[in-house]
Amino acid sequence: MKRLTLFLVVLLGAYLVWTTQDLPDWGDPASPANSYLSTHYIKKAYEETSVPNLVTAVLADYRGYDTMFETVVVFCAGLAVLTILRRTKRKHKKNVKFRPQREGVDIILQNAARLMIAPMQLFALYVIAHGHHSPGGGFQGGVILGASFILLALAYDLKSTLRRFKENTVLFYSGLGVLIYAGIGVISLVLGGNFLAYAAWGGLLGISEVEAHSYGMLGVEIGVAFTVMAIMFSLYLDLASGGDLDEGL
Amino acid sequence: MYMESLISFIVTEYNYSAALILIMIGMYGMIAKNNLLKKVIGMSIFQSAIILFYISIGYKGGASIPIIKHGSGMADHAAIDPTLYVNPLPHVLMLTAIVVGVATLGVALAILQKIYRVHGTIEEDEILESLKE
Amino acid sequence: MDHLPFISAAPALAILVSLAAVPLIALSSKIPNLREFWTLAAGVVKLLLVLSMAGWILAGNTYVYEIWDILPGLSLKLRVDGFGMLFALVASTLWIVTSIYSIGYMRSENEHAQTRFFCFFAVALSATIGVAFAGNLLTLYLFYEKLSLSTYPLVTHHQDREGRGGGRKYLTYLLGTSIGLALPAMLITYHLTGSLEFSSLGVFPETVSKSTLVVLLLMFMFGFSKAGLMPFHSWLPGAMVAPTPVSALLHAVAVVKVGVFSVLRVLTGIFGIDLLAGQDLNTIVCGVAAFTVIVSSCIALSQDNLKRLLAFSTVGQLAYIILGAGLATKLGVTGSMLHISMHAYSKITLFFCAGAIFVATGKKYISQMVGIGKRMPVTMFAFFVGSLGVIGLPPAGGFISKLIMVRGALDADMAWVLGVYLTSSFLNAAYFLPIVYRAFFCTADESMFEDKVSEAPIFCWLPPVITATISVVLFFCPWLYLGFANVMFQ
Amino acid sequence: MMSAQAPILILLIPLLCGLAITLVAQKSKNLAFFLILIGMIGSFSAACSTLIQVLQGSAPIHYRLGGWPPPFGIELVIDHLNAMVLFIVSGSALLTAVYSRNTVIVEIPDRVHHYYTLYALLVSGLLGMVATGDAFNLYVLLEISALSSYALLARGRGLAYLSTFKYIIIGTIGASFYLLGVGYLYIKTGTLNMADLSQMLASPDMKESVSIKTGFVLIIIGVWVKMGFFPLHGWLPNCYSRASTTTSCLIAPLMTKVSIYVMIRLMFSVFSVDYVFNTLQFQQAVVWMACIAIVAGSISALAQQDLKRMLCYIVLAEVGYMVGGVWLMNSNGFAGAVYHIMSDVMMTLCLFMAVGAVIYKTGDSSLESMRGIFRKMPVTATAFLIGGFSIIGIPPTCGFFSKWYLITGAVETGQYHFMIALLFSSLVNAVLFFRIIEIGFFNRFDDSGHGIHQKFEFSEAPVMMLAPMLICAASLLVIGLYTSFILRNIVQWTIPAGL
Amino acid sequence: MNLYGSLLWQFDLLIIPMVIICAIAALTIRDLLSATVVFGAYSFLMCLLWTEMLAVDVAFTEAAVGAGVSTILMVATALHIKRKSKD
Repeated sequence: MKRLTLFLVVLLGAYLVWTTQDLPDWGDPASPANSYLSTHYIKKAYEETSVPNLVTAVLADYRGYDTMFETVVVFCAGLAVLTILRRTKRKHKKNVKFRPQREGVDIILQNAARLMIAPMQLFALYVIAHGHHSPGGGFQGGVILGASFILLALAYDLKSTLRRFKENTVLFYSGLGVLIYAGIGVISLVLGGNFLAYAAWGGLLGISEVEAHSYGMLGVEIGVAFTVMAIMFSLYLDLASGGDLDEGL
Repeated sequence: MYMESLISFIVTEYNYSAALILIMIGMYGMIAKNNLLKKVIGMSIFQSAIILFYISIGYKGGASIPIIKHGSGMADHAAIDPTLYVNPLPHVLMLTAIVVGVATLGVALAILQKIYRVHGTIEEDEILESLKE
Repeated sequence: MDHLPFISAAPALAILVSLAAVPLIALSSKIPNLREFWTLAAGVVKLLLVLSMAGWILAGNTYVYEIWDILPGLSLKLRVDGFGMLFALVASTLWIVTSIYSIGYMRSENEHAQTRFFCFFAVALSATIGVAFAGNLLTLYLFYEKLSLSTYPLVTHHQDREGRGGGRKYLTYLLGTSIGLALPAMLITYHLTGSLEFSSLGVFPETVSKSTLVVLLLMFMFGFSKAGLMPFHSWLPGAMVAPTPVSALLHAVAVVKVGVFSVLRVLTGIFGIDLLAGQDLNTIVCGVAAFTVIVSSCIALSQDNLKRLLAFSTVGQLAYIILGAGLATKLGVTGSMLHISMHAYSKITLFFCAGAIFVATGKKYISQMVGIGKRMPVTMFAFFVGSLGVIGLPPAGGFISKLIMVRGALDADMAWVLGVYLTSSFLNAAYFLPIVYRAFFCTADESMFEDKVSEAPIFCWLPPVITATISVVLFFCPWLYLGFANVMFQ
Repeated sequence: MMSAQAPILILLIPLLCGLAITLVAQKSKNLAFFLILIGMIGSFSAACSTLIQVLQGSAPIHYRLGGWPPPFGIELVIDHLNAMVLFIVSGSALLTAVYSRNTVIVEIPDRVHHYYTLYALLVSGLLGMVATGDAFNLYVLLEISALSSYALLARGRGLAYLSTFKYIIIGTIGASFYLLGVGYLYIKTGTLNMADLSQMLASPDMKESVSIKTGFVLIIIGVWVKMGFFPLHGWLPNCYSRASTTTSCLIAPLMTKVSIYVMIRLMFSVFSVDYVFNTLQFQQAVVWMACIAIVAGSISALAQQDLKRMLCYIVLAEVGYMVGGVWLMNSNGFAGAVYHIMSDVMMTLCLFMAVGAVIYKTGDSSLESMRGIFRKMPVTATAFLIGGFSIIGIPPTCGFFSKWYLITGAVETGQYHFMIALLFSSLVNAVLFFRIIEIGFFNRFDDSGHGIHQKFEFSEAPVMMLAPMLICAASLLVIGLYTSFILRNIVQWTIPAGL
Repeated sequence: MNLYGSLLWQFDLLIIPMVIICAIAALTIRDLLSATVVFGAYSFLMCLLWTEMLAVDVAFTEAAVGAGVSTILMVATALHIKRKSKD
């Protein structure tokens, strides 16, 4: 079976590698992929949205619909893990044989974590807010935020972390993030534009349409950050404790 | 002559080939590995290899990162030379793909833990053995 | 036909009447008398509706009604012509008679689930009339399938192991052949001709090769396996597990005649008799039918169970009808149409009698019926008349139709078919007459019945008397049915 | 104004309702049910409005998301084909939502609100897949529906986790193949918009390109994995048959049919008839594969002792019908396949609902659980019967007419093996369903072979389960009777030029 | 021969074999915890590769998600189950 799979995979791989000769040269600026849509984005995006980070502009505006569903994917994964793994009754506890044991309290680790968490969160906020001008944005910032809570849970323990950031609050934030994103879209719809057409916000906020794009993107990035932060933490919660939120790693 | 074209092929397309080789490694892991966690690792390799493929599409020789230089000295609405910046579109697409990847990974791991709890093992053959009894 | 078709909803109403009776029957399940009143009322209304169209049909008109535009270029359509009228009239008169009979039978046997029985009975009848009035092959197929399904609960009415086996066989044969053979044949025909309308000239263009025609012909003949052509006949004896009224109506009239009717429709309306004769396809039809006639009659000779004997006799008579149509002459086809009605009246009489005997004595086997004629003279006399009709002896209507078919065979210069006809009639006589003989003429000690055995309830013996009378009347004045058959060739 | 926004509302309303369930309905199961109902009704009415708009106008509806013009932004394109699929998907999701009232509380008592959120996300993912006009956006929505279906399927019966894990692995391979294929297209054309792609791909040198061909094959294989087309079907029966009742009602009819839609969309809206059938030479091979799928699916269904597994194998055979119909390369086969999408959603839904009701009442899904069903649960039995007739293809249920067109298509192109496969499957289905009907109709026998007419308790499923089931059953007849209307007004417009 | 090689294509040639080696190692190491850690290294190398191809946003995300959170999730799972794998 394994041999056969190997053979087939090698065969398929060889064929696919062979087909690459038909592809444009790597790094060719004139290749179709690099010239058609891409040129338009590079030339126009800054002008149309006043966001210099082209990735953010395309991500949150031109293809903002994709990104909304990307956030929904994250949200969905969090709920999925919760639905699959989360237990409230602890009747199965005996079955968990290889439960990691926490031995004592590591003071160095805890203090280091305490020192690091605040700068981490600050940096995360910077990443979210400065995503228009530098690499970063809602996803990256959200993941870092989530990671800061994970760090807290790793250094201390799950229960004390949960006291600060309750499971229901986590879920609330995850839903809220998507709701912010979709809500911005719905409001632009109510304001007479199409779904996610930030330009419609211009009149409401008293700014030009181009600026409205920029603000709209900031709004949705914040929404993304909420969801990603909450879900990253929630994934850790469930997977690390095996679903009973009793004890982490 | 033949050799030269081969070398040219390798040099110009090696990045795509690397991505495709990684895809095949990942796929082999997903199909042939017996341990379910190994399958999951194979799945992640598979997905990030596809991301590599896309990122390779977007690369442009001699260009810079896709953030428009602006502010002092640069006129806001001066014509922007597209050759100066790499293609942002594949990056956008792949941000989505990364997120999809981690989402799938999370769900797969959750189910894996559940399987372990029910069957006491994550070796596929042992699970199938235990089902026969 | 010179006359324009007459557009009217009457045929659709005739189909709907018995369907409309279904909820009424179901709702009055607690009051048996009311329930049976609905059944009878629907039957009478249906008969009146059918009769109301008779005059126009005899004058050479047709009724056309498009029910529903179901596929682009192909609609559900009703069309009443002479042949359809003939069959509808037979079915609707016999429904009333059978309803009376089944009331008597079901009550005296104290059967369970009588409401279900009468409901599906009504559905089956509406499907039968639907087949009779179908205006194209698609409509015919639709009602044909409806009939197969609605009779399943009737065949398996007893819900016992025997019923399950019989029902299984019944559906396997009927659905298997209709989906596996008739449906693709219909689709290929549609593909070749672009039409499924019946036309006396046939629908196939001359470009279609003979081998294709032969394959299609066989697919149609065996596909409508309700006609019971061998080797697709064995569902019929199997389905005799049903209560007798079901066997009587369905296996003398509705189900099997629907099969024969469908085959005849295809032969005359899709292929057209000119094509059959011209391309020499009629030899194939006749060959298959003749084989079935002879073999089934021989099997019938060896049967002891009266209902199974009647079943094999039915198989033979059905093939007989198809044989007539296979002659592809005007007389042959007329005779076979006529024989549908003649055989229906005779055969239903026989089934009614078998049921009456069962009700009165509980006997199923011929060997146990010695001397029964003295105890149940009325029933057995009706049986005698019925068997005369099947054999084709005067004074029963069967004589007339057989006579016309024989003349058709002479017309077609197919002398061997004549031989088949005569042989078959002899065989029919050979298995029917001994029963009658032994029922009446036996010594007192041979008689297997004691004095207290008497006639079955009136609901059971009156219907066979009525149908036997009709059978005799048809011998003297077959003009109505003959008129319907003749209209087809004007 | 609202009608102009209807295309986005179709999937936005379920999405928002799903979120609302997570946010406000943590405690109340009734509120969660109420919200999901609102979401599905909203989605369905938006789909109706879109369908009416499409039927009235002749041109497809384009909806620009974010207001960006098409190749740069994402757009929703709604023509006759996906208006019909949207209508049927949102309609059946609504019916299933009503149906789920009783089952979810029994089967997933602890996570009702999460279940409903995932339900809403799945539905909006499916609807989004159907509505979108962008190749990459399709991938994202594919993953949403996949992820939520993983979670829904995992909360099933028995070994659901194991089969769901397999589904994750196989499903990811499928989705990744699709993504890779889109990558191949993007690298050669530089665009992701479907309409734009099809213009680019029409040029002659694209037709000869090896990488475009590879891209096409990868995409098609990816979609085939998702629909469980032979020989990539191994995961489907285990996964769907072990799912909980509501989940299988939702996923089994919709997932495969939406994948079929995606296949049609990609084959004819991104690539062209000429490219798929003339440049590539797979047509014969795919029809043969469809035949094998039909035959293998039917025979495997015959071997099953579990009702749900049996239905799953029937679903596999039906996938073969539709793939074969599309690949027959003529307009009748195509029309049959498109019509069958509609009818098959309704008939599988009807059957799964009926079986779900039996499981709900008896707790058992073996064939024997149907014993005495005609007396115990006459309404359920009737719905099951109609669904079964439709699968067999008995007129006037819609199954007959789709078969009619598929067979006509097969006859016209002379591919008689496909006709024989279809007829064979009809016959096997007839055996399957009459075997069950027999079990349901006959009682236990006593020693002499007579039926024991014991008094059954009249124990029908709750109204909330019966009503959607009956609507489904009725719709089978209605769709069947309105075949002509549907073909003239919808299906006829979907037939791609040149077929 | 037209070379559009990247700024640091020698660097590229160095990382790609390492990525492939890491991928194979992650699949073949029998200790699951080690395998997940090697997989984390794979993600990180991948992230380097993307940075070098100027996909900064993607690399940033991969560094946080792939090398960070994914690895933690895998380690968490690996600790919950039997660590030894048969292949």
